[in-house]
Amino acid sequence: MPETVDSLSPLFAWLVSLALVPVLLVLRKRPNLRDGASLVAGVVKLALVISLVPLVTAGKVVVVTLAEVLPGLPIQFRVDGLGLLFALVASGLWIVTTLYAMGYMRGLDEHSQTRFYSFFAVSLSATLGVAFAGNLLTLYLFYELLSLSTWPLVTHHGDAEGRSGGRTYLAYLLGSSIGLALPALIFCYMRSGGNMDFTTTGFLAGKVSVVEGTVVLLMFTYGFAKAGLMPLHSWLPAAMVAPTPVSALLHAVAVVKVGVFCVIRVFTGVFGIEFLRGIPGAQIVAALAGITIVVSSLIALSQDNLKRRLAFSTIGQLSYIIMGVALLSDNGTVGSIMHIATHAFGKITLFFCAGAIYVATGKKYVSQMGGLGRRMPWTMGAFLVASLSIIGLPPGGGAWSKWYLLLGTLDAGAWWLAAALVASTLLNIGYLLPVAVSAFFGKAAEGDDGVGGEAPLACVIPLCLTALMTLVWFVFPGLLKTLASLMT
Amino acid sequence: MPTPFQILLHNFNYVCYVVLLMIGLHAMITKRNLIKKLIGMSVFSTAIILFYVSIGVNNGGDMLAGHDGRPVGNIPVLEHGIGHDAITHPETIDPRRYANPLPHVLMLTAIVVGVATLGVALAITQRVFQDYGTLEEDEILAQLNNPQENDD
Amino acid sequence: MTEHFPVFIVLIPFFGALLCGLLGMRWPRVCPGIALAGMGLAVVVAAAILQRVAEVGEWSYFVGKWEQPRGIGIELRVDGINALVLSAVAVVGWLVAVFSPGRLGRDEESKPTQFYILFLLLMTGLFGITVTGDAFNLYVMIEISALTGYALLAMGPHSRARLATFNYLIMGTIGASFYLLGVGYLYLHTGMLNMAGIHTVLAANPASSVALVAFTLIMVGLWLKMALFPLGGWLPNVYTYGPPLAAAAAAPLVTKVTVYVMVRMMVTVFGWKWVFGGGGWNEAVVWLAVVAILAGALMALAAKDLKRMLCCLILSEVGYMVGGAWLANRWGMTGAIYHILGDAFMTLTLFLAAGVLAGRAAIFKLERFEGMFRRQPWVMAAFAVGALGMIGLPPTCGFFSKWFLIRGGLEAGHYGYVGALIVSSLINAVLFFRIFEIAVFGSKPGKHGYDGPQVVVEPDGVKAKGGDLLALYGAAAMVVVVGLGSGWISGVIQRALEVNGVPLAAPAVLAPAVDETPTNDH
Amino acid sequence: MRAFGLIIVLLTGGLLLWGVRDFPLFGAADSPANGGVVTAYYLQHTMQDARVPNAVTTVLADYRSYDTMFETAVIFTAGIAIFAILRVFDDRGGRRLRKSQDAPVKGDQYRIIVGTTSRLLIAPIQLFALYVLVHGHHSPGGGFQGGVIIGASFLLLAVARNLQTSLDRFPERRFLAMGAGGVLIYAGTGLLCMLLGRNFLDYGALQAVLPATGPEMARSHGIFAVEIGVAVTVSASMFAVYAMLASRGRLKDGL
Repeated sequence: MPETVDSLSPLFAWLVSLALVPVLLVLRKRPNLRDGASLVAGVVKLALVISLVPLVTAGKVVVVTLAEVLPGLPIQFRVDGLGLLFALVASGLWIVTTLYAMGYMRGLDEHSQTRFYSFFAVSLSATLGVAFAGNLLTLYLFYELLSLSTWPLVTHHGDAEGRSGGRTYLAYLLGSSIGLALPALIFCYMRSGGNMDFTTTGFLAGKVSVVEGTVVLLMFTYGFAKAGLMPLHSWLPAAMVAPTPVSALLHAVAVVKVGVFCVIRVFTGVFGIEFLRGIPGAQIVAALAGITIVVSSLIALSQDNLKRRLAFSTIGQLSYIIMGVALLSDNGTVGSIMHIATHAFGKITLFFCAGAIYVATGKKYVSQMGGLGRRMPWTMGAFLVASLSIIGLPPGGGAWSKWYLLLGTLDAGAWWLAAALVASTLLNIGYLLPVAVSAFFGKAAEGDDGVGGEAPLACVIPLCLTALMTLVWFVFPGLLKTLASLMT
Repeated sequence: MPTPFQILLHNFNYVCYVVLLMIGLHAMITKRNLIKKLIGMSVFSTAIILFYVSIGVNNGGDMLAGHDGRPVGNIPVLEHGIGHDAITHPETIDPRRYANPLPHVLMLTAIVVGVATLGVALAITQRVFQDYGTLEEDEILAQLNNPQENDD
Repeated sequence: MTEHFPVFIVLIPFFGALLCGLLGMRWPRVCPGIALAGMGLAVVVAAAILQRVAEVGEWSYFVGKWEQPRGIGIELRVDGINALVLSAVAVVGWLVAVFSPGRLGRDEESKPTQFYILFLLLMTGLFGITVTGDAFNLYVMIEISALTGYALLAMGPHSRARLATFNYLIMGTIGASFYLLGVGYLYLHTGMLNMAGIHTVLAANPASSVALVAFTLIMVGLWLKMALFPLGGWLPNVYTYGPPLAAAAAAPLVTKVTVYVMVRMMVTVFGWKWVFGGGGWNEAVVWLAVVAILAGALMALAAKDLKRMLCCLILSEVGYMVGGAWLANRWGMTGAIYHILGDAFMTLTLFLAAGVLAGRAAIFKLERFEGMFRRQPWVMAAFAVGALGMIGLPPTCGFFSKWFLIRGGLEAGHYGYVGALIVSSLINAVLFFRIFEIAVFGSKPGKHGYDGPQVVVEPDGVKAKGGDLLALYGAAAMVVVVGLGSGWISGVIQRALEVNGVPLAAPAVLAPAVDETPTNDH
Repeated sequence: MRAFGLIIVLLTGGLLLWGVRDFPLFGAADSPANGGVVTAYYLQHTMQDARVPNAVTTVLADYRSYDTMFETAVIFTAGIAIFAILRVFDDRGGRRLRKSQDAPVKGDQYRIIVGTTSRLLIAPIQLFALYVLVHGHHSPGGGFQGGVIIGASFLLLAVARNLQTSLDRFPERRFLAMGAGGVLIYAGTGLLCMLLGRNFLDYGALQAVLPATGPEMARSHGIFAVEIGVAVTVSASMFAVYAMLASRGRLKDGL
């Protein structure tokens, strides 16, 4: 058992964005000050999370208890490699997204921005809560909090389309979490005899029969529907009605990654890799993930609306991560954890570009985007770089994670999963590169009046930054690799 | 073992109480007039009082008369003659010679509660009559369903 | 002075009511003061009792010092279970007392003094029910709380309130009389009225049809008074058309305390072995509870106005508690008792919010929530906390009661009950998010960038004043506090249940009904 | 609806009759209720403990006095409840009769007979009521019965003459105060015992207050004080209920 260190910094990191909400409410009359406050909070949060890196990389686990609720089951934070990596990604991208949101919201003169930013901050603290969660109860608590705090963001526009999207969003997420995850959670509490802390070997290992293990594993995988495993995936395209900053951070980074993060926690922390080798559960999940990868990539190919195409691409990429863990091989686990980071940066750039195009030219559909590259060189350049990373070609950071995933499938001897991986990579090329290529070399689509140059600077800088980061991950994968390998 | 019929014959009080209870319950459930429901409620309460009191009846077992010749099973008030020695050594009093006082105390409460409930029910019935002009539940419901007087 | 606390807690509201009776006619303004001070003192005393019982485990107080032989006088017995219920009732009472001055003027026509006398007598009855250890005295206290309930609910301005209260009176009297009959049968069979006394005699010779009929009568009577689904037809009309203040006082307490009485009967009077020793017919009761849960949830879905929806949710919650209690294992019973506390505060929060929003109107259509987050943000925030409790989201007590109940259900292997709990939570989610959507975005879907309806001047639900907000936020805070304190609370309950011989899991084969574990008469 | 009611009634009736099968025989002296320890103690110790030969009064006001206190509270609640439901304060409707004059009522010709007999009867009735109240220790009687008879005497006056005449003698403010006052006497006695160091409603403690009385006689006097409280409340509430119901809450031109 890694020795634990007691320090309050995870608590402060979690509190920063919560404390931001009253500040935002006070400053609602002065937008500049309000947005400045968000940026400052983002920087402080990232700094606090980075301060944990030296501790965790030295193999220690940082623990802080919020509330002693049930005997042996407190609401407690235990920061380990996986949690820290996800926290770094989330808080890092929060700063970038806040910057981007300022540009986007002002560009479109959106309404009730204070409500938007405050719920944004609350959902970030919920995401951090899940990342740092020390036991299954705390994880479930912040998972539910995240569903609630993101609902107003999804229905931000308040029009009929926004509200129906919100309804589907809640129906899937609350329905699956209360319907599947809660009974499974209580079953674990019953079997585990009261202590549900995540241990490296899993607190349920050996305490549950083969059939029960498989059923509970499947209930958790589908209970945490944010992981977007088919058939519980259609809330994600429905949530695309939200403004782009929401789609960018939440549906490329925070919300979906929380779902996958919880699944990884269930695999590693609740059951433990060794125990799962004994039961067929992992193979079933891996198969489901494989199917999801291929099917979602095919659907993405046919989507004309850029955001919906990216949404289905996200569903596919998430299933990479699930499959990586379900392979139960070290390389697979490392690959999937690294993929969390690389995919986050890649996909958030693509969403930023989609938003920038919409702000600059009002175009939503790929067919209209011919010849945009000449008018929006930076945006489309970043789109190209990010696409490389998502596809997994060398200059992009995604290459490493896909490489380890591929190694993982070969280690586990699941050759048909390797085939699925390769096939979906080809499909990725199919639905991402044409967009960039037609933007630079294709002719302008008819009816395109050629109006509108680059998006506002506040939009372009963040997307270039994140595109740059995808290249950085390719050159210096060291940090990701160490954090990921802590878990094996 | 006495046959069930003999038991019923001997425990005739309890059979009466069940019959009375059922008459009251039937009236309360099926009668549509509010006052008839209340009459049913009174019969219901009276039946319970009959049951409790018949628990406390004590015919002194086989003793027809006490060892001093006086009748058994009478009202639970100690006669004057035995005042002093009842104080010094209470065990001389033979409880079988008196009725059981406890059910009577309990039924004093039940009667009071019955009166109180009946009073409140009659008050409510009077207000209902003032508002709807009728005591038949069907007519009241009819008035409610076509609301010429709204309730907001 | 502290050793008189068990009777002292009942006397505080009692003397308060009598003082209001004497002084109220001439100085009506003194009554709110008496009520507030009285209930505040009651909360302090209840907390002291809870604190001592948590250590000592059980506290008997003999009124009039008639201890030997047992059963002569009336014994007040406080153990882990009713100490908690006592504290919950006291806090809810205090919050309603805080809520009442501002709200009183319009609703109770022009008789504030009578309202306070009846309210304090209602609290006396509820404290009496919770504290008493004598079966017949329990009947008297049930009648006091019932009578005051009828009067409070019939006092309202709406004519339909009186018809609904009349039906409530009839059903309530049938219920109370069945309970009285049951106690009579028990007295006939055991010769005792004291609960512990009955228990010892019943444990000695359990197999008799008189005890079985007594149990059936008591259970049917209590189910009728707690409005378990098929018998609960009276509840929705009474609390919808009744005056909001009376509904806020009665709704969170009366049904919950009756559930406590059922638990007391099952655990202390008849004893766990007697109740669950026989065949599997406790399964049937849990299926009855499942029907109650689902029916309540569906009726709430169909309800068009707020208060009727909340009443149907009460029917559903009663199903939670009855189902939990009859799962025949300690986790289910812990969940049921914990839910009594949690649900009292959740229902109070929702009814207080409904009282403020609806004002005098009995019918508050859901469309009138239009833009309510903008008009009354503070009230809606408290309403949201209550709603999250009902849905059962983690920090609130609703989650933890479902936590214990589902665990009880899983251990008893009663998947129907677990399924019903989950389905009703989902339906609650739909119910309340439907309201949130209307409250934030307005009932008619606007165009893109629509920001909810403009601020509409309050029709007649008066803007929340100081007293209302304090009560509302007290209730909402208690919903979370009971949630976070669930560890300590469930500990107290488990110890109390252990002493009363409630096994952890349902014993597959029951030992023959020999005189079981030493009963707790010291 | 009728068939449904019939089914329920037959079902419950069958259950209860099936229960009668195991009842102890009617009037059996050795049944758990009659032959039990509790009953024997009551009958044997009523004189020793409280010097009251009437066992029912001792059980009512001493052994289970907590029960009876709340029973009195039930009557007080009934009075307040009916007041709250029915009482109407606005003076529209209902003319106020001249002060205690004989109103020209239909069937006036019988007035003389009814008026004089009622005037003759009321005083003895009230005197008898006090006897019943006081003699509760030695013969069936006590607070409830005495209180009801006093209430009935005022009802007789109201029926014989008109509500206004009895309201003049027993006005609203007084019977509301007496309703609460009676229960306060009862609970106050109990509180006094508590203040004197013994448990609530343990009249033995009253010996410290009463001159030259042992604990048993103190108990007897305690019982008597409690009975007075009950009589006060019962009479006030019974009359209040009648006055409210008869005049539809206006307390003016009643029955």
